[in-house]
Amino acid sequence: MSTADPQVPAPGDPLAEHPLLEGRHSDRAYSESLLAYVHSPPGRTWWALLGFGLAGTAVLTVAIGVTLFVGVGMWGNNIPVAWAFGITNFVWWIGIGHAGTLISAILLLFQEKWRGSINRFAEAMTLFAVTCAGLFPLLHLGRPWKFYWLVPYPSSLRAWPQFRSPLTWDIAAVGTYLTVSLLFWYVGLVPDLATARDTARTPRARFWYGLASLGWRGSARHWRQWRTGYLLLAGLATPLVVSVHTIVSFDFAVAQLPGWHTTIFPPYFVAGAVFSGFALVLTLLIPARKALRIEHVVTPLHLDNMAKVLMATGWMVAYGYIQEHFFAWFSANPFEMHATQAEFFGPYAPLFWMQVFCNVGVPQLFWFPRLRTNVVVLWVAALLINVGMWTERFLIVVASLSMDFLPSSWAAYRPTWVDWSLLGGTVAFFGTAFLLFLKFVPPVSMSEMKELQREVDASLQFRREQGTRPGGAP
Amino acid sequence: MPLLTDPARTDAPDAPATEPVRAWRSLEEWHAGGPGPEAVSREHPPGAMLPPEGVARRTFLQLATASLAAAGFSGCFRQPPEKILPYSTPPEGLTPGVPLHFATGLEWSGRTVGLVVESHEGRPTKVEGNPLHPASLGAAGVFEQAALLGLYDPARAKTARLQGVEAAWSTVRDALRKQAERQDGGAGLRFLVEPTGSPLVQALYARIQQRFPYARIIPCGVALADGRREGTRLAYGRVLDVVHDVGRAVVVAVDDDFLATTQPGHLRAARDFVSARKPEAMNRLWVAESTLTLTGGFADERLRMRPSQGVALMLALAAEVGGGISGSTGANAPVGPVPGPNEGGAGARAPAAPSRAAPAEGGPGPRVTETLAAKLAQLRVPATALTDAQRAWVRGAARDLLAHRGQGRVTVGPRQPPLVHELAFAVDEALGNTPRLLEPVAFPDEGPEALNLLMAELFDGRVDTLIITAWNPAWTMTVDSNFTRNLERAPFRLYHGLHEDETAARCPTFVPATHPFESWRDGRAPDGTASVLQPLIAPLFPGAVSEVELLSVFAGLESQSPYELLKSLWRERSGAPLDFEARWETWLADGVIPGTQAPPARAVLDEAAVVQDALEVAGLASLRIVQDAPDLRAEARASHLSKAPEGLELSLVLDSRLYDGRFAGNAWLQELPDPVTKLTWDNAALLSPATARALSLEKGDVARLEVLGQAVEVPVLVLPGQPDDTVTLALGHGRERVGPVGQGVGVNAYPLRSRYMPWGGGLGSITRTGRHQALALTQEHWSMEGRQLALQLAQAAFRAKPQALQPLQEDGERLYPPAALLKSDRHQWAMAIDLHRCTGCSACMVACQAENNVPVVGRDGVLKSREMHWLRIDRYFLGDPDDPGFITQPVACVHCEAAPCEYVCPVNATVHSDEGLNQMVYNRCIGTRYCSNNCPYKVRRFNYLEYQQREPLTRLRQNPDVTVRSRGVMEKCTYCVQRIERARTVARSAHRDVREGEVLTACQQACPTEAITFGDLRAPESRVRREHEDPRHYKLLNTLGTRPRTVHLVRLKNPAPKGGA
Amino acid sequence: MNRHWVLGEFTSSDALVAALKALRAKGFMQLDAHTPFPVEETFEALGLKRSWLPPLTLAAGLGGAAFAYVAQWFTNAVDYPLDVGGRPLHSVPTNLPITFELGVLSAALMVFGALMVLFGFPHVTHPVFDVESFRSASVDGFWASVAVDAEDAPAVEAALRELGARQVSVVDEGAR
Amino acid sequence: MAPLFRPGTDSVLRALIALALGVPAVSLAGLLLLARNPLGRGSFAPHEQPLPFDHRHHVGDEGIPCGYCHEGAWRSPVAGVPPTQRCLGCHAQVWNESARLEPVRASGFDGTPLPWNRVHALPDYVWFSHQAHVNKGVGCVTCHGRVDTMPAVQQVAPLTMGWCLDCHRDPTPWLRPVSEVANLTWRPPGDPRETGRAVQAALDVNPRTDCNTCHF
Repeated sequence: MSTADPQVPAPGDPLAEHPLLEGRHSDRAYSESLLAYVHSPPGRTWWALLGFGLAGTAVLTVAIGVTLFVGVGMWGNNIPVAWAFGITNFVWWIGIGHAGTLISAILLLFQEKWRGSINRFAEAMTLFAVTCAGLFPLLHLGRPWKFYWLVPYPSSLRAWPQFRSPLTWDIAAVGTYLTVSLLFWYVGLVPDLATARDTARTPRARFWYGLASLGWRGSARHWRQWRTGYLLLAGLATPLVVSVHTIVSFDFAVAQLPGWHTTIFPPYFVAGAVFSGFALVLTLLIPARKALRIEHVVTPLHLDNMAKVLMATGWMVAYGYIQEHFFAWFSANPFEMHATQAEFFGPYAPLFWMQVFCNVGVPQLFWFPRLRTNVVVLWVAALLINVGMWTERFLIVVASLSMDFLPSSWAAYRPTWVDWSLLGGTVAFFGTAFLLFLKFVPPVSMSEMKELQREVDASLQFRREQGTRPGGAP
Repeated sequence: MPLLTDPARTDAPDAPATEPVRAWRSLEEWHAGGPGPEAVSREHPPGAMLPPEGVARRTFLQLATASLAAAGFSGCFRQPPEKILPYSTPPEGLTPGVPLHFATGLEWSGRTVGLVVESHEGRPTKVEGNPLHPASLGAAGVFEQAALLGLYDPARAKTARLQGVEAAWSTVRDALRKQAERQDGGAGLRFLVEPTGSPLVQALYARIQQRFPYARIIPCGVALADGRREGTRLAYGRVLDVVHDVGRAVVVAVDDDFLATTQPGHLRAARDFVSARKPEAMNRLWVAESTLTLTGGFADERLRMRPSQGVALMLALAAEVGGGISGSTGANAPVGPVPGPNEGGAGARAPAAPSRAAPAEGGPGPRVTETLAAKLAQLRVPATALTDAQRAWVRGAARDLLAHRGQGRVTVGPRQPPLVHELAFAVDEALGNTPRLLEPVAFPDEGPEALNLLMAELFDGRVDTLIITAWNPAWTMTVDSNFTRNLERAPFRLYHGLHEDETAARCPTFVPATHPFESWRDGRAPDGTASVLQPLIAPLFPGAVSEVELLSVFAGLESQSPYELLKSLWRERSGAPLDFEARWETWLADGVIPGTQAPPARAVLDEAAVVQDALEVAGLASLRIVQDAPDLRAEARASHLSKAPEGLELSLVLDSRLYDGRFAGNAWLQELPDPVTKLTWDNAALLSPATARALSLEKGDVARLEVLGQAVEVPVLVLPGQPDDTVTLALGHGRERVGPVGQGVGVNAYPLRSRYMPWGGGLGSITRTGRHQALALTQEHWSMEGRQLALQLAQAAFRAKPQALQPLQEDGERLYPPAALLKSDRHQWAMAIDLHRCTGCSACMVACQAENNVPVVGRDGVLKSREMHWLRIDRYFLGDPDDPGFITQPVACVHCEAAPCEYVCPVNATVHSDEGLNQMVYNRCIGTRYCSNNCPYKVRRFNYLEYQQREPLTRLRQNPDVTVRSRGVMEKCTYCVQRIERARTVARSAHRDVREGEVLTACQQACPTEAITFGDLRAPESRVRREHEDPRHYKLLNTLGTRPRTVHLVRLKNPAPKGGA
Repeated sequence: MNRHWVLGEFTSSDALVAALKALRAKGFMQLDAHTPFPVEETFEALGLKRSWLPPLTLAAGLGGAAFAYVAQWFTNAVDYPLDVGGRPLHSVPTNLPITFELGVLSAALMVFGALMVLFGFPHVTHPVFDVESFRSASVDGFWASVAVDAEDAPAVEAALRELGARQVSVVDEGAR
Repeated sequence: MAPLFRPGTDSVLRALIALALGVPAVSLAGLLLLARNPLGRGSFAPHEQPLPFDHRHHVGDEGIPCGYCHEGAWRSPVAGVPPTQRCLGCHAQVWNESARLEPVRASGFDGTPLPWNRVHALPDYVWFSHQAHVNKGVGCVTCHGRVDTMPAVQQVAPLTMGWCLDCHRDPTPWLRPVSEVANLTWRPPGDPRETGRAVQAALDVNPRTDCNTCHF
């Protein structure tokens, strides 16, 4: 073990100004610091927040009940605007999920070390977000109790689903996405659950973590298989995450509605998804790292990187906007052109400009390194981006529908209390789930932290030897 | 075949005819709580009454708490236990499952429209036109069709009252008998009735008059304030009927909306007019009107005028025409007052002295023409009375009329004062366009003045017994007649009505009326043709009594049933031939009694009087409009009662959907959009954009209208094409006692109506209340945004370049292999909608609603834009927003061959049939609504909530051939596939194929102008094929490559050549 | 004769790796290491062979994809062919998304299932858990384990001690 | 020290996992099977009727043809149930005293319908026309079974959409000459398909499988 002080960075150390890990910690220190919150009774704030969350979830259940028993007519939807809040929320939640998979899978493949501290948050977020998303396609059906007709099963009707419809693709995509995310998350979690088991202070905790960790004993044989399996899952999740939002975007791109019928949607949706996802990760991570006192593993470096991702994806989204409207004009298609014009100056114009501000304007803050690490700025910006991205989806769905080909059937859409309750309710449910996650699950992968520490030590060791060698770096 | 006989009695003459009564026992027993709902819900093919999935749904609701999936499964295995209730004795000629069609008819405002009603196991389910009837020619209007819903209206009155206490009809009848035994010759006996053309009822009146010489029978009803009626009296010396024969080369309509659903005989008028408007040889329509109407939308030259300008306009027209005629005789030396400098054409072409007339071919003898023309030519209109535009219009119209002597028609709306009509007749006579006059068909033929007398009598307590059979006078009477208060002074007042309405509330004695489809009667078409109106069903509420039954008590004929009375009446009318029974059967089956048209009236125009009246008015310094005056001499008296409207002017109209309010309880009509404003469930004060701007009022602002101390607060609707400074408001809304449907919907405009201004006049004031009210419009956006959707071309332009439509006719390129549909050996159903023939009357919408069990969604539903009409009529304005034209375009599912809705449905709930139908499978639909999103025509409708009414009574009406859709299911036009399949079953069972004309869609059938064509595109001779190949056809949104099976044909216009004559 | 596990805890991964190498040299074959995080060196030290997971996953993925495609083709083009908007009954592009998704799904399930089977999970009653101090194996202890017959246990203990194990303990499988 | 878990816990866990996976699978399969067999369909269950009308006697012994009572089948979508008067046509003479027939006489006299229980119930969103089938050579027995052997009529065919489709896709094995439609005991001479093809050609039978054939 190296005993040298890592705070004295060797020259040319890429991690110089923002270290990946703050301070040198022993393996046991990691276990204790990262499990501290799990093993200690929750504080007052936690309970308060949970209270809020549960209250919101109650509202959600009421709204769901009303939707199921009275009918989807309790929503504000109409003809022409047959899809509205429901699908907007669906797309928004699904998009948010994408950050998790991106961080945990893609960054893993790219060997980005900084993912280790945040991937568990992100993945948990993915799970809850996709769960929320999954609600809406079911609820928005006219006859939800017939949902199983979307699945090909040998029925006595001899009738099958119609696989040209993007909705059947959705089922497959979202289902797969949820399952794979869950497996990926759990596989990564097992070793840490073992740690939780072994550091548990009460027999009860020990028992449950014992069950959850399935008898993990850190055997080298297991580690070897585990690592392969984890990589494989990452490898599968990576194209999956791209495919999911692509398919979601097909819901619109495949239709011929002006404002939907465009080829830019798949990349534009994926970028937007990552964009909103990272925004939400930041929204949650910034308070969480303080509350959990884990700044030593979630360092300014992580915030800085995420801010950069935000800016990058923000630009991709901006490019999407430009493309969309440029081609509307370039196509010289009167319907497309009118749709664009309506977006700029029509009844929904204020929303449109707000969206442009949130999704294109705000990320430009992150040109300034100082702002990238300023938690307050970062947090507010992230919030704005979340709002902006929801607005974007709302505009795509509703604004396009409300003005299509025959002016005679144009009509506006007004959300009802049920619409709002479902949106707010899912947010509350998401929050509740996240609180429980913080309380019961190691928030950061300890095994990875330890491994990472070992690597950092090694690299410093190596560099120091270089530095001391005569004729080395000045 | 033998048909229904008097339902109330089983001892009716011909035995077999009594069967349906027994058939209906089950239903009556059901009313009595016997075994019933099953009786009606079974005994016909499946798909009738229970909602599809209804069971699955309820099961779901029970089990949902347990688990959604489980519930989904349960319910779909077993059908719930059901009963079959066969007839005890089968009605003759009825095979369960096969609908019967009965010829009958419906009378309102004294005129009858012949109808054919479809009946399933004794339940009338659909009203269609009677092709043999002159007033229908196979078409049925909105009122006739919607009347069916009124039959099954749960809010109908059920029990009789005698002096405030519930009583059986028999008790009331005894009381009436006592009344009838009076010895005073009926001095205090008065009947308040609606004018009727029914020979039977008229015979009963005569009989009553015989028994009670001093009794009086007084007509009542909004439509009585009819300038045309008075006009005939002034012009021809006695009241005559005028037949709207608008099938002429030139039609000049002054404030006359002859296509309006509210005009008796509009079905025939529409057919005549459109038939004379062949695209290759078009007639020309000149319309000057005081609000935007369907007729105005059809006009080639439309002019906005204030209601009060009718007189001036007609004077000018008369002068022009007169001048034209006598001018053409080459006379010179103008006589009479010299035209003022700023007087337009009226003076420009100087009138000629009476001289030898040029014999106008087809016209009457030279004498009339020449002298009359000369006299007319002397008429003058003060410069201030007309704008230049109006003068120009007058000149043009006159030129056109002169160019087509004997083939023109000048027609004036009933809301215009008598003088205008009088002059119109004169002009027509002068031009040789002999007006078609008949001896009055309806009785009593007195005008509103009779009412004034009755009011006086009531006030003096000279009336002891008042029998009211007219519809709801307490509602329709003008406020200043004090009817409601005077009514109280009649000790015995009986109201005979369908509902416990506002009048019933004021009449201690009440007798529930039978619905027209429940009772025997007869009636006469506008042209006098008589027909027997037979009942379709025994009274649903046993207490109900028909008008004939009621009157026969006073006529002392109650021993005979209406059926017997009717039959004996016609036996003697037809001279009691030996083969009477046979004839009778034929009349019943045909719905027409041949050879009963009224002969043309022998009437000669009283030129002197006409010209005298005209000069009097024209001579007056300022024009004053006096309506509802028996003669012009009354003008002086009237003039200070109604001030000549300067400033804002109020124009009251009959509602295109509720008429005078009698249909306010009818959900179909309440939800039917007004053809022009697209307003449902409400009425609104119509303002022109300019006026609205001036008053700083906007759509939905509630304004307060005041006239002579009376005020109503009503939301404003800005209507392009409305004349400036004119507020148009529909009567008939805001009913107070009408049952759940119409209760307090809209605003009651009757308070603004007075005896001397029955159709409005000067508007005291209009002020904003600051309140706002959302208006349930089915079409918010009025412009086509420059898109080529509803097309209208000038005839000349089209003739010059018929291939101009090419780009709208071809289908877009397609990546997929071409659909082999048209090559297949199956039928290929298709539709064509000719905008050139579509007047926008909306009969098709009601027909569709009735045929396909389309639910209503109520005012809130429309406000949420969730209306369910499968067939909608889009209305777009063209040109100058202040003075636009407008065009109506019926749009239903166009059954695209490459349907965008189909490939997005995840469960194959909407797919294509081998006959080119875009099929909608309700029971497969799970309600993703993706199909609607991807439908560029937005013709799909979604059951956002449980819209279907499930009361047993309303279920009776539903078409058993069409699935009743439940909540959460998408629906849309099916090309009436149930009719196709019916026809196919019959044809194929006879081992042949369906023939051209065997399948009529409901909309096609109802259309008065035959604007909708349906048939097999592959049949070489089919009309639909011809229209699909017509150079006027185009495919809506064809650039999207949807390949619609329904094509539209452009509307042509025939504007007058601009500039010189 | 039931088998025993001799467990020795080392303070660092390097020490553990060294010990494992030594033990192998001594000819103990049934070795294993228990570490709080994957330590590559131990893998070589134990001479572990290539994993079978990748080929399995590939097979599962392809299988799932094939099934998905065939199912779509059969249901829409063969079993109940319907004219849907004039589109071809069998069109490759529209079938791809589901094909791909199901491929991924089955592959992922295979990975998880295979791991569980290979690990023999759930297996919460493994004898090593009887050693209280073994709890450090998931925290900061680096353990070597040798499975031997009862009589060889003492020898192994000795070996571990001399290799510098912080503590050594023996578990008897049949103890419970 | 106390071991973390009692021995055997693993087995319990595995059993639980097996259940978690197995139960849904099995129950789904169960439902699919249920939908396919008489138990779920409610066929082969004799229906109680308001009076003991016995087809065995009327059709079997007396040899009354189907069309005598259910004449609607030939000219209407619904086969129909005979009006009471038709029962009385015979039963005014025979068994006119029988107590069992009291309801019939009652119905005949006061005109109240006899409340029969429906045996073959299709959902309301299905349009089925007897006329179309009977006139195209589909025998009564094909769907209703040997009614002449049933004391109380029961449903023998599954009446599922799949079952309908089977015949609509390939009707030949089920067709018979129109003359034999009402014949419950008729057997095709030789290969049913041969006969079927002949009938199909003669009557121009080509059933459709488009949704609108039955659903609208």
